[in-house]
Amino acid sequence: YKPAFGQQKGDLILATTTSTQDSGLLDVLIPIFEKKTGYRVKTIAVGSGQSLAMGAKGDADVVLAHAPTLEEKYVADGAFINRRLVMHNDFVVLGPASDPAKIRGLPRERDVFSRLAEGKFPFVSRGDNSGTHILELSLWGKIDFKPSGSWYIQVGQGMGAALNVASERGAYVLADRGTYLALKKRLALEIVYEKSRPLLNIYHVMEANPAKFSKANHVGAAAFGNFMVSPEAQAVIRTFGVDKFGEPLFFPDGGKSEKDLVS
Amino acid sequence: MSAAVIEARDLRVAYGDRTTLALETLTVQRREILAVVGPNGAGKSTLLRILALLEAPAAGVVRFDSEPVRYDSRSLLPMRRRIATVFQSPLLCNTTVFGNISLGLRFRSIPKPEIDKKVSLWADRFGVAHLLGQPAATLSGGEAQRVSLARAFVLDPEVLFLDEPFSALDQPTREGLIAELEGVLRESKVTTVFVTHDRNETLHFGDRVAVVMGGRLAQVDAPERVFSSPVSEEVARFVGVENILRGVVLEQREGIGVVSLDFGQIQVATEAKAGEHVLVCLRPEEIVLARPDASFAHESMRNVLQGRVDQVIPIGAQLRVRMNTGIPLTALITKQSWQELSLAEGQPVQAAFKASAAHVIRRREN
Amino acid sequence: MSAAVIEARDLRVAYGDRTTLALETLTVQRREILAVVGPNGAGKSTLLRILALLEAPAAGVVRFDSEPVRYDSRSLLPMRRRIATVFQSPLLCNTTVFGNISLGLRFRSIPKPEIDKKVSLWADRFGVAHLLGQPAATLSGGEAQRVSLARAFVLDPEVLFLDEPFSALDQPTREGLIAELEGVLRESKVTTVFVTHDRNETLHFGDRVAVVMGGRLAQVDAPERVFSSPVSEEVARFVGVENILRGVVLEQREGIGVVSLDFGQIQVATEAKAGEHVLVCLRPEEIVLARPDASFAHESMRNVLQGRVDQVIPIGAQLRVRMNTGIPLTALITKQSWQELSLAEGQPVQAAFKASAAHVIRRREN
Amino acid sequence: MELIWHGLVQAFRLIIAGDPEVMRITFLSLKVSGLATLLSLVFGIPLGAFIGLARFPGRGFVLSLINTGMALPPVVVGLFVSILLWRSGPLGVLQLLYSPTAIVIAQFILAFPVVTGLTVTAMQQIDPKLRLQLLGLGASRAQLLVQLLKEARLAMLAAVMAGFGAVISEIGASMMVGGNILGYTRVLTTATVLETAKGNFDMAIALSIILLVITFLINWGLTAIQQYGNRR
Amino acid sequence: MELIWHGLVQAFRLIIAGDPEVMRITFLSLKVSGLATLLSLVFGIPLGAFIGLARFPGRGFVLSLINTGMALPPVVVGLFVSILLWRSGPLGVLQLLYSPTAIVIAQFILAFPVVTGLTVTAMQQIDPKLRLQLLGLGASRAQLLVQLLKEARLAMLAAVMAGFGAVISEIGASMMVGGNILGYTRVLTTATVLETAKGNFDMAIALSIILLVITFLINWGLTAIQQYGNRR
Ligand SMILES: Nc1ncnc2c1ncn2[C@@H]1O[C@H](COP(=O)(O)OP(=O)(O)OP(=O)(O)O)[C@@H](O)[C@H]1O
Ligand SMILES: Nc1ncnc2c1ncn2[C@@H]1O[C@H](COP(=O)(O)OP(=O)(O)OP(=O)(O)O)[C@@H](O)[C@H]1O
Ligand SMILES: [Mg+2]
Ligand SMILES: [Mg+2]
Repeated sequence: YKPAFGQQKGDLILATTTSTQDSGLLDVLIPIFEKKTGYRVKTIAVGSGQSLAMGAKGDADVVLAHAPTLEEKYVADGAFINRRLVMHNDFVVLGPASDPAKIRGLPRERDVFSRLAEGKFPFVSRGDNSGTHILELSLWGKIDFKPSGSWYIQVGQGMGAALNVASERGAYVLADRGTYLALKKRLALEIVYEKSRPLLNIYHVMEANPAKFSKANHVGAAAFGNFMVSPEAQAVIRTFGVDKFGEPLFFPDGGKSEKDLVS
Repeated sequence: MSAAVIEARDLRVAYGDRTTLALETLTVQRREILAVVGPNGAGKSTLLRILALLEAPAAGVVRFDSEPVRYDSRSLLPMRRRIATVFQSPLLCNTTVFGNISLGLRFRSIPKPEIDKKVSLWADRFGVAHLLGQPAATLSGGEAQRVSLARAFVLDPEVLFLDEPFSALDQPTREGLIAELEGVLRESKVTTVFVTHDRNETLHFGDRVAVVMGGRLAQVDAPERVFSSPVSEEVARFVGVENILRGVVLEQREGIGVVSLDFGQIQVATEAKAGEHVLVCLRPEEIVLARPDASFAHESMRNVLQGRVDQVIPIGAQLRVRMNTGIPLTALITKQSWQELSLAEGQPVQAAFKASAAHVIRRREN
Repeated sequence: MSAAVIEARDLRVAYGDRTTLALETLTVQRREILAVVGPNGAGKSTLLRILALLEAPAAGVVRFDSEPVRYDSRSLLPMRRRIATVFQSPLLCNTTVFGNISLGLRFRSIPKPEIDKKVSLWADRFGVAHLLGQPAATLSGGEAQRVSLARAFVLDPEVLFLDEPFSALDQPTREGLIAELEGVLRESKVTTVFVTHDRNETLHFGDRVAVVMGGRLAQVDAPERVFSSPVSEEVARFVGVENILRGVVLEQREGIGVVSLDFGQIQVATEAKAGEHVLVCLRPEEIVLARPDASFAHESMRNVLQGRVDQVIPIGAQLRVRMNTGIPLTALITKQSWQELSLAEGQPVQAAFKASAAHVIRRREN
Repeated sequence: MELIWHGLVQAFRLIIAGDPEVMRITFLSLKVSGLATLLSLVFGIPLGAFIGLARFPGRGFVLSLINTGMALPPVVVGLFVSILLWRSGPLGVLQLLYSPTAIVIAQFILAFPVVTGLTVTAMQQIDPKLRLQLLGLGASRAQLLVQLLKEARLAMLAAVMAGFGAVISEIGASMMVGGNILGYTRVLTTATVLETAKGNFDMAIALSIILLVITFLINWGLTAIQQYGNRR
Repeated sequence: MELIWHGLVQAFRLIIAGDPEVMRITFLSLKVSGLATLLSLVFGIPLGAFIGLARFPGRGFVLSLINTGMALPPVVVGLFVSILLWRSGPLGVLQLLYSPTAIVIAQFILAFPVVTGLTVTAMQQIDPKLRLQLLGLGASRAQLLVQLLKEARLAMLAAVMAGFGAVISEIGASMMVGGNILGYTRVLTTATVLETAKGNFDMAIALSIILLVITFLINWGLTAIQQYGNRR
């Protein structure tokens, strides 16, 4: 294998979502990977939308994202190859402890969102095309509702900021469990709805298509993809966060397919 | 004598450890014109800043209208508004000439029509009326100085401080202005303190002269007194006494003393007693020259010295004649008289002066 | 006459639509001292900036050492390094006095020990040696001017431009400096162009005088010539001819013309022909005064006028006597002579002058 | 590169079309940053003039503090202001967090040291003798200050532009204390960041260009004032 | 409020302990921003002096451009530099994106107009006659420039401080073109943002405080130089 012109041996650009970086998981995994393979990983933590867009332009070698619908579209366009399931965690609906909308105990997520829509209870939306935002939109979509108005607060920021706004405003918000656990201390928010299949937050790793982007480091990308689903990485994922939060932040799914998670 | 407008006592100003100014008493009388003269760096501008209440002295008291001045801006402002100051270098603001001249009036919230009237009056008087719209930064040196003068005069102040106000003016303007201003100041009864390096201005303009030397008041007196009877050798040299002779009084009778110099004896009017060391000051214009063979008709010419012409230097319409009569002497003489004498450099000459023409300074010690 | 160091031809400088300078030819000869005089705002400083190669004229050619000057910094620098300029206001840099005086030497990369030596020499000469460590911003007006002079002289230039270089100096220093500098300049053969408002400086210092008026060269001549024979009424007034009489020549024989004035006739030396309109210039010092009953011994005193003393103004050691003799006349006379006349304001007086004492300007028209 | 081109086209289209959302965001940017700049002028100029003209012990230290203030990271300011304004914070009762007022406060804190620091420098550049001359003409303290500011107008307008430039372009603080809430606290810069995060690079470029054009127009006006009458 | 206190304690602990990671990040911040400032001085001072001293048509326009440059939002610069440096971009072959060099480039673009603009103002404040006087003393162009800069040293040091302040505190550009890569391109400001995002507010405050203390020390030194010898 001969590297493409100007390619520096050993540099690998990973575009990923902020949640993996902010949770600290990559701070543990990347050094292991680097030590093992000798690649130097440049982690660019941006929103899912931006990381996929970067990858789709060939500016990232490998992408770790959690926006399955969008990912499938890009894969169909031939931007990525080798899309593999790495892990999941889940989304929760958070609200003020008083739960003015009486969400607690509602059976299905459609009921939750219908209630929020009908009562116009303050709801914070990330509004940034992130995985979380896309999921939220699809949930509104399922009840055929287009949220708007002053109760629907579009913050256009990362998860952490959105949680802060929700907490300050006494609003409901859809968040990934990891970020919530990390910030819980400072938030006046509690989980009011959780553990439902559509709220799963599924992370895939995918490599830039070498046929399309000759300058990309596909060997390194493949190595990273393989590493993420390897037993070693999966073991790290399984225990990550237990010491700090008393429960894991992610659930390893290496080797599984999305359908396996449905059941 | 009228009341003092400004009175300073025991002033001391120091920069670093150098004492720039240290003087005991100086009063400025109402309506007088006080000239301040002295060598460069003597402290004249510093003194002016203190008297104009622009700087607080390190020690001492300044009284304005008999009130001791308190250096807080609330009490200073009303006093300062009765004063106008023209600095040594015309510090103009970066606006038009009109903007500069009207500055003080605007500070005093004078209505616009009145400002326009006053500004055009004084701009005209100082010959800058045609420049009113020009940016001050583009003025010539003399024009700038005129503007800075107009800026002060337009305020119609009670007390006016002028620091070398005419130094950049061309000579005809200067002479014209001085004549005109003297009239204006005397008629409007403005108290004026001005610093100058020009002897004519001092003599012509000042009611009194304060000689500042090395930060001290060396002499305060009427102009003629300062020029004719300086109190010390330094003052004498400064006011242009070119002939200063050191000697000892041999005898003195009825106010006429015989003084022994290195090269002979002269008779001068003095109260100094026999044995006293004295300095004899002779202004060059007091020395009369004659051909070596002439005899002096005037009996009052008690002193006649024989000598030789060293050098003749033209000074305007006059000539400065340097000669050697045992000691070097300098005389001032009109070109006309010189031609009538038909003498030249190197030729012998007689120099004579009256006993009363000399001014004698009694020296404490040798 | 030696070669021209600087030659300017058809210069024109305009600011906005005002033409500030417009002159045909001006040459500065090698080793001469050229005095530039003129009223405020005449364009003297502007002219100096052009001659010193600091400003490009809007039109015209300047030659330096016979080479036409090209206004790009590459060709200007070596020429400018042979020139030193002292501006009208001492523009000192915000550093110490030493830093200022050594500035030009450092620009020329002179070695440090040599800089030290030269600076201390010239600082001493200009009396600022004790100030070398002081920040320039704290200097007095005169001290600053001395520093700016030392800063130029220390460069030992071929050509020196001085714009009113002595205006802030005290009189003794000024007189001393002028005498000393004249020696230095003549001995070191430095070509010097200097602007001044002081008649004595002009007369004493200049080999030639250029009179600038309203942006034009009114007259370029030897100093005595400019003072005694001004080419126009303006120049005459500017150089201090206080008596200018308008008249018509009645007849002229062997160089002596009879001029009819409003109040009578006078005889003056002139080549003007009968019928010509002339201006008769009489310097005040050329007028001799006498008691009304005296008769003039000198046969050459062709003109004797009867009048009355209006005003007596002291000017230094002299008096300016204003009188009315049908037209106003001013005479300059020593205090001594005045005392001997024992006249007073309001009393009748005789004024006389020689036919040769008057300078006649022939007027084109009117 | 063609992204930038797309952005230009997009910007042009947005401006021509007068997209109401973009208009509102632009207007809010101007309002918030203009207000913050104005406040910083009101407080910064007198303080800066005082420090520039007076002599007192500890002056150098104060000056260093102010100059450090010029390097305050917007996110740090955002963080501190957030902490103060949190409901649990000391000023929580005011309910200001995530409001335009909060952005004004944070931006004021950013612009204030810039204006103050540059005013200090501007005042120090003036010949101290001119102050005496103005006092000698009868200027009161306030008149003296105004006249000196006029004299230093070049530097003062630079201070205004630097202060405005610092806040109109700032993101960290607006994001943190404003929350980038659509239709309420979203300004041009936070909108740009959002579009970038969304991967809508051309829209981000379009918004940046609008921001730059507006800033340019304002600076053009100020520069014209600054240079006017400075032709000596 | 007790968060700030925690942050102070934490900052103190980190500095005392000499935490190697924090040390590295701090050092990188200083190196990158120092270099960017230096470059902006090298290019900005001559350009600023030229614009300040020369007269040419379109000067006002150029000045407005530069002043607008002072208000360039860091994220916009980050975005444009990213687009240029993307692998798919025109300078992609240089492989500079997500490297400290990329941050230096972006920060240079930010500091350059600040330094240039303030140099222009500084030069314009100098009496134009002084230029002639210096030329009259035989100054070459370079010597003239140096002497005028010395004369305006107060304003020039303010320019240096403003330029450095603009880049050391900036986040948007460092984040976008540097990528906030641990051990490679993570600087104090991006680390602060990350810690804030992680909810580690005390660590974020600690990092901010380190940044402010360092900036303060540098400004203190520069202010001492600036004020030295300005006691007229
Ligand atoms: N930029 C400008 N715009 C308009 N007028 C100007 C400009 N620069 C100079 N002038 C005018 O040009 C004239 C000549 O100025 P210059 O400095 O040469 O006079 P000067 O003869 O040296 O006078 P002074 O004896 O007062 O020094 C002045 O009237 C001045 O106002
Ligand atoms: N801040 C300062 N530090 C040191 N010396 C100073 C300071 N300010 C003034 N001086 C000195 O004080 C002395 C008096 O200055 P001043 O301006 O009063 O002199 P002056 O009599 O007006 O002289 P000139 O005739 O030259 O105008 C000068 O020698 C000057 O150098
Ligand atoms: Mg003085
Ligand atoms: Mg002049």
